[in-house]
Amino acid sequence: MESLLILVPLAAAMGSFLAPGRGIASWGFLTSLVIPALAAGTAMDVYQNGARRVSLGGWAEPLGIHLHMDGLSVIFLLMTALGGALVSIYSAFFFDRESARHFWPLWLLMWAALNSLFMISDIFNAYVVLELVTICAAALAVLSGKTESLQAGLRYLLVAMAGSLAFLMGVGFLYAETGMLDMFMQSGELQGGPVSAAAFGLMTTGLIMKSALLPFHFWLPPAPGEAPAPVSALLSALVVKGSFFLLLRLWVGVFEPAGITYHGAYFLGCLGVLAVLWGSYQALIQPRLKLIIAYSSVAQVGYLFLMFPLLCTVPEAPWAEKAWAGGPYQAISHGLAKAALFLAAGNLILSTGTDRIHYMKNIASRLPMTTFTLGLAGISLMGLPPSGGFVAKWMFMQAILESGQWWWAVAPVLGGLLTAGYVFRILGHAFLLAEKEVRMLPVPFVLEKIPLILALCSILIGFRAEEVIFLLQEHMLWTLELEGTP
Amino acid sequence: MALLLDMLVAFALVATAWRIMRSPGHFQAVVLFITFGLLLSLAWARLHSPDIALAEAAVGAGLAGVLLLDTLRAVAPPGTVKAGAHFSWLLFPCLLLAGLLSLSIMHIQPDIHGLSRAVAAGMQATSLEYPVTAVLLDFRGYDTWLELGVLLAAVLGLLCVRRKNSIRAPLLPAPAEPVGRWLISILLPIIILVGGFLLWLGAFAPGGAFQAGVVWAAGGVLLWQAGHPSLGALPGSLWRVSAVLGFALFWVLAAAALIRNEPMLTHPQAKGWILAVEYAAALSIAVCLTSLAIGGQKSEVRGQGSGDR
Amino acid sequence: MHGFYIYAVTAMLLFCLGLFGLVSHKNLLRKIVALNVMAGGVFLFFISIANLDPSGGVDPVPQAMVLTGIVVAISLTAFALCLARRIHEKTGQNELDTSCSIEGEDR
Amino acid sequence: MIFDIISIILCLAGAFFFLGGTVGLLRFPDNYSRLHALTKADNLGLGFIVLGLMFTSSALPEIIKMGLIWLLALVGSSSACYFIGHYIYRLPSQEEE
Repeated sequence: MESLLILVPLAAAMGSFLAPGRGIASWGFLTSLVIPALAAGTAMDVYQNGARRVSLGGWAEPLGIHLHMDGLSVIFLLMTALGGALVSIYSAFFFDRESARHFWPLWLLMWAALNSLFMISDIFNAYVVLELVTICAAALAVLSGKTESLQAGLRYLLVAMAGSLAFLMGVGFLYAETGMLDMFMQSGELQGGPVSAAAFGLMTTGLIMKSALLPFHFWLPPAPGEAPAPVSALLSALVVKGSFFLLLRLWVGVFEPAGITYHGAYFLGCLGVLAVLWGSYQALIQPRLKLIIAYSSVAQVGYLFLMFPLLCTVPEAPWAEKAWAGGPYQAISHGLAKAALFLAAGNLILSTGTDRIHYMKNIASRLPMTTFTLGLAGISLMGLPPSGGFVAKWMFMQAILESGQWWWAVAPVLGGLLTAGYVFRILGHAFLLAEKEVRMLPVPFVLEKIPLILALCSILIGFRAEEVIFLLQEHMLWTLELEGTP
Repeated sequence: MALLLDMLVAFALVATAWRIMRSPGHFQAVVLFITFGLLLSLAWARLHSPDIALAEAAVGAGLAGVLLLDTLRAVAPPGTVKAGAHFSWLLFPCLLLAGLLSLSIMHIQPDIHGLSRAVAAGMQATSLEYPVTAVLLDFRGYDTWLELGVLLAAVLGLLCVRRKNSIRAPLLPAPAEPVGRWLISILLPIIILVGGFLLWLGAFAPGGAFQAGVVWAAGGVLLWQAGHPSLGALPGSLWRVSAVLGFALFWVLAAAALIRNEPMLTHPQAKGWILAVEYAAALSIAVCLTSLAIGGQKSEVRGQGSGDR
Repeated sequence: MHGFYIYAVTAMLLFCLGLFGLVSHKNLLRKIVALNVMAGGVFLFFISIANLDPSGGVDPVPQAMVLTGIVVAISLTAFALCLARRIHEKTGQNELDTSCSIEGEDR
Repeated sequence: MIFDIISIILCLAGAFFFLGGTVGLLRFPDNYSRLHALTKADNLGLGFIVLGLMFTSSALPEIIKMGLIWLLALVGSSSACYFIGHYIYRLPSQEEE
């Protein structure tokens, strides 16, 4: 089952590369039918039987590479499957033939790489997979061929390459300290001395460069801001989460047991708060819808980093469970909402030819479904009940209050207000009456529906909180158990 | 004596790197980078890693050099370049970082066994006889598979940037000088032979798919430089198949294991299987690297230049 | 043993010099070259660790990792160069737009 | 024993020629003579070293391979020399670096 999550998109990628004819989109279409089923199957398996590992090539630890599935990976796999499938269906109707030829092989390769990343267990394999994601993402970002997108793509590529090299250097230090490459075996092997600290610093820096946390956020807004709508959705919703996922895995699984995360965790928390405030503020003043959405990603990624001070400062903290549930919840609801927003923005561009916010007047009556989508996704971003975003922020707030680190509450409270500000700014323009009639083209039916479904999903996952939290706790038990047996 | 040699190599590496960063001319920097690649392969040889020395000499100094020089010629005609370096003060934080990292190196325990014992144990069970090849193709075959994926993705990205559907490099005029033709007529057969030799060697000695692929790729670039249509002349479909072949065979290997209800990528330990994958991988690496080297060209034929630099 | 320290420290110096080149140059080609120097440093560190093996041999796993890393590095380099060249064709510049450049905000 | 001494002498001779070639590269006034120093002296130096190393080896395939390497280096450097010379010759004005 889990191997098929990698094999199917790879087969489709090769198929679309070898047979780039008229029916190229059917490769992606078929994949997007199969993958959610597979991801759901894997999720059910983990839900019922707990975490498990698969050895690739049949070589046991520590020699071979393994795939590792637990609650955390399943949550991210489900998000990728759902978001990826819906964006794929949208793309099947969106791209012209020439672009489709380039889009499908790259996206399908990236999909396989993302699935592989969320089941990662071997840290060098993580490097290779990250690079595969990077190169596909950079190539997708330049798909439109415009100068701005080329520059944005190259900027992303350079940052990501530097980040990967820092990460790889960290892999070297970890290998020198533990003599192993499997992160679940390394857990508890680190001595916490200077070698561990070097690995810790290098890997963290590398990964926050790739997940666009504040000082390294500069590549994020332009890259999705200039790309075609489905690509923006994929970059902002999925790619950024990949490196965040790896960072979370390493911190909680490897570095926290070594007791070297204390100061780093506060530092990352501060960066996260700054990212929330700065990203939201930037989103408030942008003149273009896509840039607003892209800057909002900087802010929403910032929330994720609140997890670290709550999880990695006090060992066995009673509030850790809530913080642990909040982060993935934030990741998944933001992923779906952001994909919905970018696709809706794409529809707007299809219809009016621009995404400048001043030209958006009166779209509420002309494109009601798109406006509704913007509103729904906005609700999830703001964190209003009963959306997924609300559950995430609720969990975070509870953990923050329990931990007594009240200062972190600045981010959800102020960030939520600022988010409300930019969401209402978008909607406000949408409901204004235009002085003179702007010509709008009709948007195809499917293209209007897909973002709506995504936005609905990001709201509806708020109702399935119990199962998600159960899955995530499953993971926590598993790490503890592994720590106990040296 | 050996220590002196190591220190000399190390010093040369650092000095070259420093000159690469600070030299005002781009051309100088690129040539120094090629030198840097050669020095690195000297370091690999000193560190008992002939495989990497081979690969580095071919890629770091060879292919990367060709790519960089070619790009330099396209973006900056000679004589127009001078680079001011900005932010020179950043050197101090960088050196500080180097110092910190070096300090933590001093704490690395020299008695940590890496995975070498695990590999030695695994060698009993695999059909390959040379450890590095066994790690690449068998124990950590998944890495190699995805590495072929990265290579393929780079080619796809290149096509995407160039808006092409297959590699159609512009035809260069054949070199007018007899020396060029003579050189190519000598080198090509040797390149094909050396590549094949390395591939065959990989099963039990330093060498293997990657080194062979790189050497063949060098041959492809040479052919193109000589004005031979080489890859561009391949029909699009054939080019696609050969670029994806290694990756596809790995996929077959992975999927076949699933059918037998074994973990992905498990394969019967018969030499035929793994060698087929290795040969296909060498071919794909050669085709992809050649495509990367010559496919970045603009579609129309360049004005002049006869392949001599 | 001494060999290990010599090459490992060299590796760190190369990594940091490459980093310096990456942030101090505006020219894209130079940035890409600097990234490759950084990669050389990382690979050198891996192989110096491989030579630490107490059994006296050389650990094959880091060697295999470096071989993989070299392919990945050249793929990314080739793609980055292609992008840089395309940007030059479109804008005539060898630098990224300075309004939001890497140097501008990388502190 | 005697082979070792021969080998050392040959390698030293090779090193001497390399040194000469490098000094020539640095000191000669114009491009052509620099090129001349670089290719001739260095090829000779390499030849001596290869010959010296041949004396230390007992396996025939190794000796043959070393000989082939020298031949290849000769082919490579002489063609490179030709190309560089050709390029300098076609440069519009003679410049001193």
